[in-house]
Amino acid sequence: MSLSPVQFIAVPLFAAFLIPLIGKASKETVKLVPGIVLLYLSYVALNLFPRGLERPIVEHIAGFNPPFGITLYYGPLAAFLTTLVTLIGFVIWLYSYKFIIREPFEKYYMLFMLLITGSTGIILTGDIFNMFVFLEITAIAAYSLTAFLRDKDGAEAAFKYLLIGSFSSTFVLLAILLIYMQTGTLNLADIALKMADVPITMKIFILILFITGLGIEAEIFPLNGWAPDAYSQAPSPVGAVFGGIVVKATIYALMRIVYLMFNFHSVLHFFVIMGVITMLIAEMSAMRQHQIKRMLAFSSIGQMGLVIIAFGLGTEPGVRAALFQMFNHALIKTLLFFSAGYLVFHSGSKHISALDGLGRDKPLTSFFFAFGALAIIGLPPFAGFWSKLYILLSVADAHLVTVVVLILISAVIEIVYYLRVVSRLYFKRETATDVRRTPLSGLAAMGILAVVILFVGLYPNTILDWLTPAARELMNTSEYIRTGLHLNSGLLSINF
Amino acid sequence: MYNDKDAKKIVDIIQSYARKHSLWVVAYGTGCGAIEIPPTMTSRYDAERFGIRGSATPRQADVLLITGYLAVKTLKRVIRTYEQMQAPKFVMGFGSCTINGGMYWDSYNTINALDRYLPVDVFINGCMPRPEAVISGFIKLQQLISEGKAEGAEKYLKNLEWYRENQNKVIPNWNMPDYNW
Amino acid sequence: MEINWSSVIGIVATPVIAFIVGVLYGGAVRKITARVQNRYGPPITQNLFDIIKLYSKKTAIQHGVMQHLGPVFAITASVTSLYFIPVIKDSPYFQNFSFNGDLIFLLYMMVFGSLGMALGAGQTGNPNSAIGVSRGLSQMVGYEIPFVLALVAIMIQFKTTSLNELLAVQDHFTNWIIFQSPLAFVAGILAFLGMMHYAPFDVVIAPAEIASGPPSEFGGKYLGLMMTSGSIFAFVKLVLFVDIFLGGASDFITLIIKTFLLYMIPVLTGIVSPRFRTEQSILFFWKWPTFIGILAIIVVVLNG
Amino acid sequence: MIYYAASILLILIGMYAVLVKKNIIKIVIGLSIIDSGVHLLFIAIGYVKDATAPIYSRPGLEAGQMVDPVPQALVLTAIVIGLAVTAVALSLVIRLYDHHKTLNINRIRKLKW
Amino acid sequence: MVSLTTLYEITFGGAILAFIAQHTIKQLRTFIVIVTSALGVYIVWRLPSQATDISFRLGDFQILWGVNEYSQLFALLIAVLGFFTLIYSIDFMKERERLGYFYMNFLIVIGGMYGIVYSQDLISLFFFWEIMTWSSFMLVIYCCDDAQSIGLKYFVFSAIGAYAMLTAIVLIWANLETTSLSVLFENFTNLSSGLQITVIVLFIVGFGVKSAMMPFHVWAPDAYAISPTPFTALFSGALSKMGIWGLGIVLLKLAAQSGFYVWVQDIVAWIGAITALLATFYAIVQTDAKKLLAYSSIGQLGYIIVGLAIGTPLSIMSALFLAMLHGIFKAMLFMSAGAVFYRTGSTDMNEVTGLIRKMPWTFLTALFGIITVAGVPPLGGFAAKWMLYEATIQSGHYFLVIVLFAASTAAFLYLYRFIFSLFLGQEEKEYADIKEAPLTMTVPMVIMALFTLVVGVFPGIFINPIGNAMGYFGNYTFNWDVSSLLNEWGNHVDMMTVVMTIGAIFIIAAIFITIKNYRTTRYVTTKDIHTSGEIPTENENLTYAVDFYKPFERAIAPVLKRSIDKTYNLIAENLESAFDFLRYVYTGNGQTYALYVVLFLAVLMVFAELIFGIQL
Repeated sequence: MSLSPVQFIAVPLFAAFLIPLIGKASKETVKLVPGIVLLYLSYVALNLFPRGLERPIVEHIAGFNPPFGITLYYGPLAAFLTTLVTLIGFVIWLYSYKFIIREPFEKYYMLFMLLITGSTGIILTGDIFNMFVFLEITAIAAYSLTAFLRDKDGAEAAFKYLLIGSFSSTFVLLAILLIYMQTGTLNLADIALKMADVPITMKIFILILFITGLGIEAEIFPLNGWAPDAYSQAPSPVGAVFGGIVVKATIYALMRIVYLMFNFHSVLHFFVIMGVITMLIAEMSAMRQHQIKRMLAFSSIGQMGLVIIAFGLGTEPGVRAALFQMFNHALIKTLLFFSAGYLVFHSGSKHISALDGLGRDKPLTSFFFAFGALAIIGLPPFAGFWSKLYILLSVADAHLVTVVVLILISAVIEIVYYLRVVSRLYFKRETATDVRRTPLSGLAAMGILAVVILFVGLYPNTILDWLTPAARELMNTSEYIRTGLHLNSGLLSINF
Repeated sequence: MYNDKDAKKIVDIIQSYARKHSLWVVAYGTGCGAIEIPPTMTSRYDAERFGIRGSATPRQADVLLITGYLAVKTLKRVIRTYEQMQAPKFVMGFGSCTINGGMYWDSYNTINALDRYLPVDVFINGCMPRPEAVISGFIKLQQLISEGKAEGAEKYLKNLEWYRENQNKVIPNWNMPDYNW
Repeated sequence: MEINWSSVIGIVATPVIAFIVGVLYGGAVRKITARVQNRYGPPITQNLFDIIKLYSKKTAIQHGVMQHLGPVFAITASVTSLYFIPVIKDSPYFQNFSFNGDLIFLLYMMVFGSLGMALGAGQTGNPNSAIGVSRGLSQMVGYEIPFVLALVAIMIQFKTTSLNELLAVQDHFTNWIIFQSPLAFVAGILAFLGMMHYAPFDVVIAPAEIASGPPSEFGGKYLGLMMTSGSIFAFVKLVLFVDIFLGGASDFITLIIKTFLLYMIPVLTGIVSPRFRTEQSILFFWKWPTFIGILAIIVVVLNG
Repeated sequence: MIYYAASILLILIGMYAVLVKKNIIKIVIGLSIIDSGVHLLFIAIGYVKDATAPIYSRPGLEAGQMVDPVPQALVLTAIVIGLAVTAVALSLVIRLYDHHKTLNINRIRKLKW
Repeated sequence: MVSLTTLYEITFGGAILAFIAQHTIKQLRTFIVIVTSALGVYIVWRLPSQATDISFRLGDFQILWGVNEYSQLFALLIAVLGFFTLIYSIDFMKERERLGYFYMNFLIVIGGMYGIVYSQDLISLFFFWEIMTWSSFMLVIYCCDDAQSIGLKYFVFSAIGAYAMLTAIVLIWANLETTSLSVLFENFTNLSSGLQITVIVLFIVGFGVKSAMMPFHVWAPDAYAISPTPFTALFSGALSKMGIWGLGIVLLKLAAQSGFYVWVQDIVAWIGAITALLATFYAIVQTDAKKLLAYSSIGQLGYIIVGLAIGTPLSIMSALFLAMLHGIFKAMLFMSAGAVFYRTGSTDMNEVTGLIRKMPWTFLTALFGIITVAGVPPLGGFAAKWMLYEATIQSGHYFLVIVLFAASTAAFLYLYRFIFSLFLGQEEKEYADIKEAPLTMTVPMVIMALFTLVVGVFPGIFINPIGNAMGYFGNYTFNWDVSSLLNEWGNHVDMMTVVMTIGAIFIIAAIFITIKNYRTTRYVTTKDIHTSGEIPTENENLTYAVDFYKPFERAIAPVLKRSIDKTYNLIAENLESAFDFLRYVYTGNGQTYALYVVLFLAVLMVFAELIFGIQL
């Protein structure tokens, strides 16, 4: 079987529906399936990666030529993001292996595979309606996973998530509808080409719908009310999935659409401003949280604000920095959610105050939390340092010194609340000891992430070399349209 | 010509002259006699012209001036003060009380004769002795010093056991530190 | 190596002279104080007798090595400072090492003794000593400020920090710094009152309050060495002020006259004064003397 | 045109329900109504007056005489998704009722700040 | 073959190895640590002759590491202090837990500092700077519960400083497209003057935080006091010097090129002087010995800042001289306080007294330390102070010198209190069984103490390398004798004569007082003192240590009353309440969130024209 980007969607989808069936036969096997699938996907991703970097792979489903058929666009950016998603997915599976032991875990794995499907789908698809479908797959899986623990708070969080998420889907659907009404096509590249003819009022209208719709999932303030609840009430690996995979995919979708269709400067400025507001309010709220996972959720929002700022710069270094930050954040926040998961598990309480002295009792888990905290604050030699530095440099290149200062202020706030937890972990008196041990799979998952974080921190070039073409791809819309539609470059002229 | 003994003699003469003319007094103003010390020191009688000067601490003092009766309790302090002084050191009893108990001769709580407890070099009698008497007492002490007869400190050392015995007799709770000289 | 005999004589003779003059001044002060108080007073040599008596004490006690060395520190500071001051202007005998040091060095050297004494006093464990040291050091912060202001004013006026060069400037009666820079002199002399520890700035010793302050536990040879050092140190301070403000002295007679007159200022102030509390004296120094010192610098800067 | 108006009206009614009603079941109903409105809008876009279904049911039928098939295809998907969401929502409502013994959304706000 | 990479590899590798060893073979841990730091000393010593610059690309940046005389000066200080403090820590930390953690972070701090001084570009500077910051934070919070908020304060201030620096770096990158220091120096004048002053101020803030400059000093006393003593010695001795290192570069290489130099000089010099004065005042009223030393550190750093700011050759010399010397004597003092802590379990000056007979070597170190700090001849501190005053006066900062003098005089107060309270005074029954600190602690202390004496006699052994290091800033020549000090007016102090005189008189006087009445001089305990005849019992404590400088406190009460620390706390509290208020946005009601969404949409729709700036 030759490797193709389709497998990123097809294999997990297939696996997702296979899982309940296997579950009938053997419960234990179910646990292995996602692992195998994700391992395979990682293999595919790593194999396809060089090809994607070299020349974008455009797949046409069902043989229709663009703009009519459904296309998959596997360029450097998609290559990068799918690799990220599959790798993070694998690590999350590894972690879940011992963490999700409560029934019905086959459903958990099914939904998890659906999330992977949805996310890779969002990243790969070249068709806007498909994007919506994948968004919805992701969302439904996410609602269910949020309520997975079947407790009071989980249901509440899931319901809020669903409420807001429905708005999101409505708006996105409306926007797609309007696009279709105006351009008569659903292919992204084709839309981009035809967007020039759309009246400006309608364009803005569509843009606003997109911003609102996707902004909900991308956690832009004030649309992010669901996020802290969902992150904190879902099982920890699910929190990691949200922070590491779902949000990344959504931001990708938003940015792809904005860069492709609404590439005017003031829109990007708007993103910068929204990013700053999101970041500041999230960090300030995070500072006053009493629950560790809620704090991590707000921190995630803050980091997303940072990513949005960098995307909003609309320069190639900015986009690259944003992608780098996405990558790092996916790794680090996953690590943090992992360790927080076990910390909560061991302390038996979601409250930060219950973590006193856990560092002595559970040294490795706490170590990974501290590691993640240092990394996400942006301290060298961890990965977070470089992405933050790059974001700052690109912001400064755009002569937005105020934004630089604001980012740094939020970083200071971040330091305060993360280090509060870290110092509690290690240096408060022990309150209770838990005889249960952190399982090896969980530690292995965290270990892998930590090693990658440290490696990237020491050798940022490895990632940056991939990011440059990816950023170029996002910036270079004409190239996307050309390859997406198999056009010759001569035919193309876009002016807004 | 030059003789070691002579040199020593010269040094001795200088030393005793200096000692004689520099008497630093730590005045233990126990009884009513303390009132006589200020006029002695100030402009009316001006004891400073003889090199007599008040001293703040026993470490620096040469003369322990006990001005009046000594209760048993104060005796202990006096002994400690005396023992903290550096040799050569002199004790002056001031007033009848230090000689024979004076008007307190039959008190249950005062000692009668100071020289049973400390080696007194000069007694000044009277109740109260006037400043003139005090000064004459000092002059007597100076005479004794220049004659080399004011050897109270050595006497005390030599007869320490006897003094201690007497002291212990009246002082019930003897918790003074041991001295190793 | 060729031995410069004149400097050897100087090195030997200077401390002796300083000691004798200092001791006699001390006696004179007692005499004058007595006369002011309508007393006859002790003989002028009284301090000498006291010192000899202290040395001739047969026993001594010490509480530890720092108490043992405290007076040594003090005498080291006094004599070293003495060696670095030109006692007699242009004399081959009494300039000693004054070419190898300067005013700032002297400032620090003079503190050396206080610090050593303070350490010695601290070792005795007597709370009175500690209180005395606390007061002394606090008061030092008070008077050092106007003193330094005065010195800085002079240094910047004559662009030198060397005493010898300052002496060279004051070659004539009218060129004395007291006339060239009177404000600096006023600030300096007010600080001098504090430095001499006479009333109203005698809270350090404070007889009848904290025994005798830092030297409470010192007796016999230790007190003797301290008094020796104190006599020399008084002379050092006087000569320093004479050198800085009053044009120095080319012979002993002038030196004696100038230093004696200068000495009378704190002494006569002291006789008629009560005692300041520590913080009062600190704040006193930080008010008028400091203000005058600043004024002196401003005047110098404006003129220069 | 009436379809447009109707669909927008539906969306607004749905929004009103979601934003004002306190009963979570009513909120879910509101969501469904919004969905319906959007779906109707979808159909309305593709609708061509007097046109037939997009099937070559008789020869000579031109593309212009057929309604646009794409929105119809899309709306089917959207309906399915809407259904799924509603199903999840209702199951969550049941769960919430189990835990809170109330359907008032103002009382279900343990997670805040 | 030694090179910078081997230095980093050994130091960081040693850090990780030490951590691993702690959890596997405990015995190896100490060995690894000592060998690592010793190798560090060796490599740093050999570096100038052997190392070549290392340059490679990292991301978009050209990273450049190189050795110059200026860096070398600080690197040697770091290496030597690191070595001594680690030796000291062997016994000091023996009974503590989590030693792997401790030693790992310790070595990382050292490595980070090497990285800072050897980096020739801003990115690696910042990289190592942050490494140093977090690893030192880890050590600050090492000890106990109370350390947490203090550590946080330290980190927040460090972060503010570091981010100020980062902002400057980012601005430089945005405008000059370079991160290389040498290119920056060359092209600095190409920046607009507004940008120049911004960059300078940001850098000064950045480095000023680490060197505890006045408005940013509040972290220092607590952080110094609470961190484990071997680290405190390094913290105050070497880590704070990183700020000085940077300030030197900023003031003398960047600010000197700008048109604001005179202003920057004056302002920074005054800040430094006021830092020195106020820190001294605060030091006087402390009751904890380590806290006192911490404030003293702040004060001394103030002097160094003044020296750098004045910018004449003599003042730079004095600043660097003092920086090096401060590294040594403050380490000595902290170590002696630590030795006291090791034996008595406390550094509270109201409690611990009379240890001189129990811990003579520690006392000796402390004595040399305070004499050096006080700047009293014949020890090394005098040379530094002397040069600083001469330079300050001669460069026309007349009032500055008064402030410095006042601070320096007031410094006697706290120095005396430190040595008096811990070592002198009444001997306590409680401490009757105290023994001298173990050899691993006393030997480094005494070596450093003797070194201050050597520096005092031969200031040249510092002055010549510093003179070389100043070549980094321009053409300064110092051909001084090894033992003399010279100012710009031509006045000089010959330290050799001074030391000989002091030594001779001291020895003569000491011999005299010892042999006089040798047989009848007896030692008495500190209970046998003049107490007006009262006999203190064994349990009575006669030490005068509480409120030692009450009168002085009363005199400076107006100064002490106002505290910048309180202001910061107030700001922090208000900010937290503001944040609390903000997060009420998240009401927890799903409907409200939905309303936000709709409102967001509505606002965007209504103000689309305004927001997107497009004519509809």
